[in-house]
Amino acid sequence: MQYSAKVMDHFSNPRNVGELADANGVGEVGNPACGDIMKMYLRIENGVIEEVKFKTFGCGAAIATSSIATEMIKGKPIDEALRLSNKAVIEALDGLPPVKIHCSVLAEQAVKAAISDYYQRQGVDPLPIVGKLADPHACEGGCCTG
Amino acid sequence: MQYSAKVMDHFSNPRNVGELADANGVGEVGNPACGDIMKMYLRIENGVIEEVKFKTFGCGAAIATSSIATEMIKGKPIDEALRLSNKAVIEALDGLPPVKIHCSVLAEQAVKAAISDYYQRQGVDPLPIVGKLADPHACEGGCCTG
Amino acid sequence: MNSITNTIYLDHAATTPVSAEVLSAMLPYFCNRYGNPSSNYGPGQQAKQAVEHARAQVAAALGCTPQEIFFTSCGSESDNWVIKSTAHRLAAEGKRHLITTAIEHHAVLHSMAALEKEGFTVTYLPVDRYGLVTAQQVQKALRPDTALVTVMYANNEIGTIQPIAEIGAVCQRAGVLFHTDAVQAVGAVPIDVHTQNIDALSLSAHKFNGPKGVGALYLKQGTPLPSLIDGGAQESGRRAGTENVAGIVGLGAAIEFATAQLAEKAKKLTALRDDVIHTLTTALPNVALNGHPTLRLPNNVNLSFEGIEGEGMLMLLDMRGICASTGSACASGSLDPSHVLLATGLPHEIAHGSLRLSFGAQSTLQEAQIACEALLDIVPRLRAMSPVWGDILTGKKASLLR
Amino acid sequence: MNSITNTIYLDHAATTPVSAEVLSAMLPYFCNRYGNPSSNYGPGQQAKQAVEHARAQVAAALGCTPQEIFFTSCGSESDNWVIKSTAHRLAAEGKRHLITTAIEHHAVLHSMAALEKEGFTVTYLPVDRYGLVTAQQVQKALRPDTALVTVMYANNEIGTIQPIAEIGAVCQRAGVLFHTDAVQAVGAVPIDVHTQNIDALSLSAHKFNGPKGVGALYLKQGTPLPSLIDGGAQESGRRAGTENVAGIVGLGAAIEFATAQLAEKAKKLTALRDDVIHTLTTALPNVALNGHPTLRLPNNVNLSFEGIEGEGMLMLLDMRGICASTGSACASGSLDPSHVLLATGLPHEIAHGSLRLSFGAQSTLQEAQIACEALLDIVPRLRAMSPVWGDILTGKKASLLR
Ligand SMILES: Cc1ncc(COP(=O)(O)O)c(C=O)c1O
Ligand SMILES: Cc1ncc(COP(=O)(O)O)c(C=O)c1O
Repeated sequence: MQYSAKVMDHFSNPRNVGELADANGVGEVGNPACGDIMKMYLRIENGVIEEVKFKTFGCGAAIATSSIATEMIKGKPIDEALRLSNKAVIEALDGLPPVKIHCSVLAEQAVKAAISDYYQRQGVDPLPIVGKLADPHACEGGCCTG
Repeated sequence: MQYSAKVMDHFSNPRNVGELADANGVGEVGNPACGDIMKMYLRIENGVIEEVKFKTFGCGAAIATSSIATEMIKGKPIDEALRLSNKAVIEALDGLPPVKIHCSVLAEQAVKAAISDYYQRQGVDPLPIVGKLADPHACEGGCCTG
Repeated sequence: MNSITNTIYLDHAATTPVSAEVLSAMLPYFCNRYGNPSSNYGPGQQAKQAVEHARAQVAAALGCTPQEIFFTSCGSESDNWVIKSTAHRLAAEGKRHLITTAIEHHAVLHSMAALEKEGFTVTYLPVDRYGLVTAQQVQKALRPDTALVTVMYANNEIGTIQPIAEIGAVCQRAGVLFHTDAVQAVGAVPIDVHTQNIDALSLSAHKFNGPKGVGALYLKQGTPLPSLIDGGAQESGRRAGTENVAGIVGLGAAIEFATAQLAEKAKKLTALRDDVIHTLTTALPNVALNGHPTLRLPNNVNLSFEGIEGEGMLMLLDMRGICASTGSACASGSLDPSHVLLATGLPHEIAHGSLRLSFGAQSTLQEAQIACEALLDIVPRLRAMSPVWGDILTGKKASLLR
Repeated sequence: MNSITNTIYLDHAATTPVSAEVLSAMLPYFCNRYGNPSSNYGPGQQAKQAVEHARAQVAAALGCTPQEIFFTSCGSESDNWVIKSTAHRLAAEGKRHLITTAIEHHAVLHSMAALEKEGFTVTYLPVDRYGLVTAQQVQKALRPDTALVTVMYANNEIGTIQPIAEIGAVCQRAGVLFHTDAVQAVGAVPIDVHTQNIDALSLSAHKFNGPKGVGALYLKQGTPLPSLIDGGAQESGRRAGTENVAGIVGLGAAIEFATAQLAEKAKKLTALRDDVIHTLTTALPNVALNGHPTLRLPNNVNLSFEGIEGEGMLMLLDMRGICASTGSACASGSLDPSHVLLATGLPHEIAHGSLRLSFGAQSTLQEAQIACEALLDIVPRLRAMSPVWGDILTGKKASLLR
């Protein structure tokens, strides 16, 4: 696998690993049977993502995309985090191998799933804000098989 | 082609090459279209092969078998020459490669054809003495394709 | 230490370095003795003799005659050739059924798939949790229209060794051609095609310190087999193409060396193997051995580490200069993890967490220890990041290991 | 002087020595950079890069993209693959007709024969006295059910070069796949698959100072071609088997060297060739050139010497350390002389008296002269023994030379 230096860095020194005991938005996408699962923990205050952590079971790209996604949304308002696209994740990592492109989608979906969960806990229907999410546990959307 | 030293010797220094102006028995077998033709010249006196020469168009084995066959019948009575078998030719050459075995048959046939010609010139039917010869010009009986 | 500088190479099941002795046997045939074996002059015959010498070396290693050995370009070609050509030949006699196992190499499985597309029927025998098939299973699967049985000698992923002689005996009684893909077995375990009732066998030089790009097919005397590659009269008219003389010489030298050192090498590697398995399964929780504990290639370790994924393990090992392999889909870019691991009944997520370490003749105890130490660091590190492992620790999720 | 000691090697059409530069490019890939290109760790990726570099070198030599190059084990495999797999694929569309020429290499002709046995129809285009086919002949032979046209670029025996671009244009207009066996042409004459309208092309490294046992197939982007060798995902999933990394690196290096030196080499060899032809045809009676006088490989001399047979010539040359080749049946153990010579209209006995001298990059004028001098001695010596020659001399038999 030809990973960029950026991917290797985020894989071997992932940022924001862990759980958040006081998270108010938690999203999980992927399926261990497909080889990857990303779990994202957010603490949102006043519409801003104050704290973010992740845990990922998966390949190098799964870990690296989770890591960089947490960096890209940390301290950002929700609406900006919602605009995080998989393309932006790929660019921030200086590219991904073709077979790993879908990892970036998974990271994007994980962020959106966590924000949806946040809205749900707030009693707000996330659908009009976050949009419809893909089946979070289907293997076709798996990290290595997109 | 894995030829014995004996074959190489007879091929590169063939014995009794040439024609006999005073031959009284001449036999030709083979077919240039099949890649080989052997012509044997005999001078027979008092039932003995006093002189023998050959000319051969053909591969290394064709030349070597002709050469050794002339050596083996030179100075011999006709009946002994008629008993010259292709096996004896092969043995005298310390063997032949499998695909070249038929060359020895061609040499045997050339001797017989020359003796038949001798009898014919004497007004004697060669058939009861020499036996029936194979079609002397068929390619199936060719030197390299036996 | 291996000759890939600063590397601990523990992926000998994927490929092996050419040994110095083998390379020196090959070297004259590139620039000096470069004659074409089909040529009648001296240099051609010299090349032919080298090829025939190698053929005799291969025959000696397998217990057959040199006339029963046909050189090919790789193990995959040998597999394709014997399977497809036998199927096509016997289809004319109405035999359109083939038997194999679920854990074969893709060279076999994809040949079967190609034949299925053509209308052939294939029985894929299931394996037990250790990856074993039995002669009884083969016996039961045989039909009057069975053209071929092919069962691999030893599995490339989990190292399980099949009861080849028994399966061969069943086929022999039924009069059905028995082929074995012995690509992982040759040079690793003793083979005798006669006592083991083997009619055809595939091997590949690069698995036992020979060069890549050369293999062989053993085919029992008198077995008809149409060519896969038609053309010149090379290999008794059965496999065309100017002979890869240097490669063939390398194959011959490599098989001779491997067979000569076989017992000694197997003893050393078995100890190394069992040591590594013991170290890792005792030092780490939720680790399980894949494949059979004893009916197993001496050089093969295959473990599943619950809660983590294989590609990540490989990458962290690679950063420390350690080369290994995994059955995870993520490392191969395919949808599913190893078909072999799944066939042994492993759940997908456990299969994704598998790691194969395969040792070679030159592997040392020190290398094995360095690899174990690395894993004792890497596995907990990846587990600490894994939500799956977290759930298992907290009891939210049950362990799937057996 | 060539590196087969004391040998004047004039059989480069049969095979060539690996050049020192090519061998040194290959050497690291046996014992050091031995990784499997399918492996994700460093040494594997290093091997993969080497393979991809070689692919780019081959593509540059042919004027195509690297994605259009697939490595195989030899020219014969490339020929078999494209011919058989195209035929089988298009048979499903009702296309069961193939077009080729009477003078192809056996890798093509025997592939065709195998397909004929399966019920395919093959048109074998006749050639003229020089061994040429025309685009018009191809045009006329095309049918609505034609699946493939394959015409060799340059003939291995008589060196005749075909009008490839014109034939390609005819096929392109008809929408029929055009393949050319360029095993003898690559590294000898300039090739550009685009301007020459070539859809598929076979080549083999050992014909241009690369190693034996490695070849390639160029296949135009977007052309479907089922695998001949199924299995792993190597070569974009089209040709299985662990890559012959050292061999592929050698192929890449060899084609780059050969292409770089092509014009210079062709000039030198053409002069050498024409010199030898002139010397032998003027100094000896009843000698005729086979193949085309100018549309001919720069390194190929093929002459018929009336009244004598080729194997004897070869043996006497071999005794002097000179390696050459003949179209005589006696040297190959087959019933008939070269099908190529017969197809040009040569009578059997003239074909039996043919001799091929094929020069290489390292051949010298001195070597050519020694060979000519040898023949000026050998030919009369064999003629003196030949009853056929005697009959021609005395007028009892007419000369069959044209
Ligand atoms: C024209 C031609 N095609 C095909 C081949 C076959 O190549 P290989 O021997 O590499 O299979 C050869 C040489 O043997 C050849 O000259
Ligand atoms: C069991 C088995 N069969 C077949 C093969 C294919 O061998 P090769 O890569 O030489 O074609 C391999 C290795 O790749 C293997 O392990």
